[in-house]
Amino acid sequence: MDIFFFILFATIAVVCGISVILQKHPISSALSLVGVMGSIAVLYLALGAEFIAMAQIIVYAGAVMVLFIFVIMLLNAGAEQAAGRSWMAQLLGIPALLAMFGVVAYFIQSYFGNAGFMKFGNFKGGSAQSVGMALFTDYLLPFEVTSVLILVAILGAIVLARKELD
Amino acid sequence: MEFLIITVIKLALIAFVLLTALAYLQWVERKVIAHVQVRMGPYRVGPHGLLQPLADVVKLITKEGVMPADVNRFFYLLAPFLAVMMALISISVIPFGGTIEVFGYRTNLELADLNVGLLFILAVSSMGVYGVALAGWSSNNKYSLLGGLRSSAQMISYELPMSLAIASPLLMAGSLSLREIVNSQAGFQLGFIPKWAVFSGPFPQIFAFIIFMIAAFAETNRIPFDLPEAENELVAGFHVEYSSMTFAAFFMAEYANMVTVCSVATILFLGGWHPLFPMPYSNFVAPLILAAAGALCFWHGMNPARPMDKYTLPVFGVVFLGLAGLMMFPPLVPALMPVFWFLAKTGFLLFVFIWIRATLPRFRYDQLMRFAWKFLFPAALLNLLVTGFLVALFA
Amino acid sequence: MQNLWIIPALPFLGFLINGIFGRTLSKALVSAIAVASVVLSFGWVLKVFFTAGDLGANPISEHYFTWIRSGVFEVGWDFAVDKLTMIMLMIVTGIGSLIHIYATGYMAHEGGYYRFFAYLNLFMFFMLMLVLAANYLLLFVGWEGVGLCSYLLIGFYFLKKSATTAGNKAFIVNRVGDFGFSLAMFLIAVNFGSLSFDKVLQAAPGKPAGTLTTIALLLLVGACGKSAQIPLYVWLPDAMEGPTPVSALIHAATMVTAGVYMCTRSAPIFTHAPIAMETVAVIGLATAVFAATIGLTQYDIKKVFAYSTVSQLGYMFLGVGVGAFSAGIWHLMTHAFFKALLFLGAGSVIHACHGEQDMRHMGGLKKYAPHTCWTLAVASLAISGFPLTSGFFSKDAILGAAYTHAPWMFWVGVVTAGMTAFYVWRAFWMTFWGEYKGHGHPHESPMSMLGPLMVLAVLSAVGGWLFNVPKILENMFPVQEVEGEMTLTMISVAFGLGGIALSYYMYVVNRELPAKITSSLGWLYTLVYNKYFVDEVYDATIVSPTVTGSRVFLWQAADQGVIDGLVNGVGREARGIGGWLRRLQSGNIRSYATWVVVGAVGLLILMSLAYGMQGGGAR
Amino acid sequence: MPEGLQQGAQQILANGVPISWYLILSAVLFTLGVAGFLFRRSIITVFMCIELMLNAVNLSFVAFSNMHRQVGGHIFTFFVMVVAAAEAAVGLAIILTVFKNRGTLNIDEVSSLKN
Repeated sequence: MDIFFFILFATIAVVCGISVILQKHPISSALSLVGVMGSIAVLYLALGAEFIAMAQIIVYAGAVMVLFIFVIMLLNAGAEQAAGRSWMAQLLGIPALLAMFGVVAYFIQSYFGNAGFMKFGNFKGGSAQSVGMALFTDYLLPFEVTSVLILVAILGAIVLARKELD
Repeated sequence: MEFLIITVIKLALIAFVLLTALAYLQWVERKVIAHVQVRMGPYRVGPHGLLQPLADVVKLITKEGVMPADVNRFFYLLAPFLAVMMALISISVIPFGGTIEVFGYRTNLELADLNVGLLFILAVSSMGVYGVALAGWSSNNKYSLLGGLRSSAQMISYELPMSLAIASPLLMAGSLSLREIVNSQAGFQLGFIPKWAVFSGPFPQIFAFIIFMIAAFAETNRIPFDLPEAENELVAGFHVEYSSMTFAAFFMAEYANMVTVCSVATILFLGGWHPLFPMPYSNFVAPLILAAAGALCFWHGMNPARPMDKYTLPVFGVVFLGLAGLMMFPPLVPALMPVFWFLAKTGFLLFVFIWIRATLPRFRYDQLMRFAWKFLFPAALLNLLVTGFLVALFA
Repeated sequence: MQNLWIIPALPFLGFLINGIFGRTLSKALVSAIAVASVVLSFGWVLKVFFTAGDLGANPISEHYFTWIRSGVFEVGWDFAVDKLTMIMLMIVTGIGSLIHIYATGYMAHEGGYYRFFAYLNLFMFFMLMLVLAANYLLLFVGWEGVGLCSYLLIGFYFLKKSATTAGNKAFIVNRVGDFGFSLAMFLIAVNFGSLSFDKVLQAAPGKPAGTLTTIALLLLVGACGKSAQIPLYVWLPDAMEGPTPVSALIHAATMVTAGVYMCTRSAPIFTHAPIAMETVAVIGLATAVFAATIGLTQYDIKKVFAYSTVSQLGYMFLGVGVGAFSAGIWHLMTHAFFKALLFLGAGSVIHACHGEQDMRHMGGLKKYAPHTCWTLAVASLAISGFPLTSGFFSKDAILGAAYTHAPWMFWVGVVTAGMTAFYVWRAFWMTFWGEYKGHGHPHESPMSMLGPLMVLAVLSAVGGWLFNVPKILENMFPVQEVEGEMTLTMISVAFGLGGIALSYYMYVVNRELPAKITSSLGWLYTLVYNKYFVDEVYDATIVSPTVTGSRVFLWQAADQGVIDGLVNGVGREARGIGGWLRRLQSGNIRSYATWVVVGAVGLLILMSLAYGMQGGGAR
Repeated sequence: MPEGLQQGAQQILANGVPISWYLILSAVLFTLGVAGFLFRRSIITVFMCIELMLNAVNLSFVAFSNMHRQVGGHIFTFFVMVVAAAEAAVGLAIILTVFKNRGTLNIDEVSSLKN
């Protein structure tokens, strides 16, 4: 049961991911990314992280990506034109990527190859209650700092997007 | 296995009821607005225009679906289905009543009982914006683009006060599962005041309720916040270019959203399916109302205002009396009462939606935004703080 | 507890108020604050004087807080008052108050009124600190402070080039002296392990003569700088660029005598260093003669008095040098009286002649400014040692001591006394006798200026026998009897009167005589008239070599060549390397990203090599 | 060897998905994100690829948290989400500004610090 579930959504995620980087139009990429996020959220559910899954949908799919689409609409960004080039990327890109993926995959296989199995419902620690408990006891300071970070981000965004810029 | 069968049955039932309800909700809206404006509203198709929705559906299906020139075809077609899908999904976690037993099978009156149900609803409703935004962008029309931009900005802005307003009753319920939230509101204090979130608790959530309803109007793009489809500025906003079924999809989405938010408001603030009155009396409320309605129909049938009423109204009267009798039928009472109360409350909220649409003018866009950020958001925040403080104090 | 700190604190308060808010205050208020602060501190000095009892037996000493502490070496912020200090306090605050009052009248029409008084108060503060200090370092603080104030006040008219250059000159010349002083302090600190007077002066007799001589000579250098002795006297005449009250207060009465005070204060060191003593005496005598000769020929009234100041200071050093410290201090006091009076009178004269300073354009002021006239007459009598005037007593005390030390010094001193009498009275006749040769209508000065003049006139008339300093200071500096004192007195008085008479003959009776003499003397006259070309010599030998040396070598060679070359070279290299490295910084984000990825791969491979690739890490 | 494969399949069917598969999936997604970063030219798309990478990392966090039966991974994911939201706000504002000043969204043309 779990395995089919996983294969299904992993496939969706990978396909959407590929389409993110292959689509010519930003909106298409954005929607593909939403697809990736949605499937990842489902995988979170399968991993027993129900709160994180919902947060994933609300924050990423519901807010961040909407912001992206909003900006794309605002700038009416069309399909990108092939102007300018980075010979670095052209030259080293593919081999470097393949090398990285290879090494990482090898790492994972050699370290976590037999690190155990994941069955739905074998981890119940992901409920909103437990996450909130951990967040407000052990990780309180990071939490507060994050709030400050968000405040700063708000100010920065406002200052940057002001009409009378420059 | 039987779990699957039961689920499928419930699915079919809810889908049928809901879609019909959506169709007839539009009829109700037209009727209510007509009577507010002292008109008669739909009257020709069937008795009192009761068949009007069917006529509309036929019309919309048979109409030609126009595809404007050089639009992004895929997104143009994707948008309405996205919208209606997101609107309908969230119904699936809403409990209409308690646990019932049919032919020995016990089941809950809902499709799925997530223990993060509320977050799920929030998530799905936040996805709803994609439909509108994509529609506006993909139909390659400046009016619809503006509509899409407005709707995305507006929905993101009103998500915040809505979420904050939702958070405060959660503090009192202490759970994210809708069913448990409703159960936490059971009972009465002083014997007659129901323990609904709006009334009870260390801090009555009346403010949260109001804030939630206002935000709900914005979330569903209803008047007075229907900027994305403001006729006199943007022709028809994001669905200018849409016609036939795609257009119908947007309409369905809007009404489905209304139903969803009203149900959520009922569950969170109005105690779900819990009756307004203590147990023994509450069972008689429903039959009495229906009987009264039947009697009213008969009386109007006696001295009709219009010729056809002589025949139609008595029929309605008979139907109402029959329903009243059904409500009295002992074995069905425990199953029907909660549903009745739930539907009554939701229906009342829906009526409020329609009523306000008939009453209020439309906001200006900057007013809309200023209202959201400078009044609604701080108010919700304050309410949440006070609630949290009091809950911590009395818990 | 006498709360000595109040004495300097009051002027400092005045300085703060005037300096900070003075711009907005009215002139009346500013002058009120300035005068009041000084007068009050004078009052406090009197209060201390009358309540302290016998200072000779038990001097006051107050410790406020420890300033520097390193190991056993410790410098405290402490004041001490014995008789010597008390006399100095009296002089400084008393004459200071008078001159402040005078200045309110004199500066009435000058710009920067509040600035002037702020500086003046600041000077009082530092001067009092110098006098009150109970150790060399604190004294040095005051020493430097008064130097600063004199610099500020000489350059008070900072729009005048000559004034600013004079200020710079004073400051720089003083640096030389201060250098010597600091060296002396280092030596003291090394040899005595302390800087406080009582410790050092008690330990002085035990030390080897060589050390003491070195210290004494270095101290003398400092004193020469501050008190305008050969070879460092050149700044004082130019210092006359400052306003006249400044000349009176700083460059006649108080600051320039700081050197004398310092030498007297460290008398034990000097007395055990005979060579140093001899040097002091010789320098003092030489300065006296030298300055007097220059004074004979000057026409600028303030210059005349400036040179007379230098020569009188020479007298004081002579006194110190021959071991008659008390006589030196006595002369310091009387000189403060009559020289302040002379300067203030000169100021009054200049005021009367609308800023004219050249005596050739004066004359006949007797009838225009009678009070100025008779007060100046008193002062001139006093400085020329007319019997029973203040100058008479102190000068004769010094000369007598000089005779017992070495007769030739006495004779030189006496001749100098004659010259002094001559040029002072020359100035007097040229100013007040004859008929007015200037422009405009001269007028008498206001009361605020005349009042101090009269007070000082009285003091310079009777101050000598009123305050018999040697008697007061007997227990500190025993006075040795001089045999045949009467005759010596006669001689010096005779010389003084002779000078007066000669000047009367040359500048009142027979006006053509000076011209004849000057023409007959020829080159000698020009030499003296140009102050022996000392400034030019200094310019040629010291100043210009220094300037050119620093320009050519330090600036162009060292700074521009080496340092700038180094810096620029480094910069050029950096730019070169940067230009080479810039290729990486294409500004193209994707290239950067590629580098990052490559780096990540490298890191991962490194890690794998480091930790090995064995499986089953987790669990 | 077939029987090894078979028993592996049975094991999987019995016990569920190996953790390493999740990690591999996140590695794949991460690589895709990097590839997009390297080969796309539109600033917005590049920015989206960054989000993709973040998501991939989050997935591995959650997988590890499931593996260790600890909630820490969720916390980290939560923080990453918050930071991503802030980053998106500022980044998009920057993109708007860049577009306002340069009139282009091509990342290769935005290669100088001042224009």
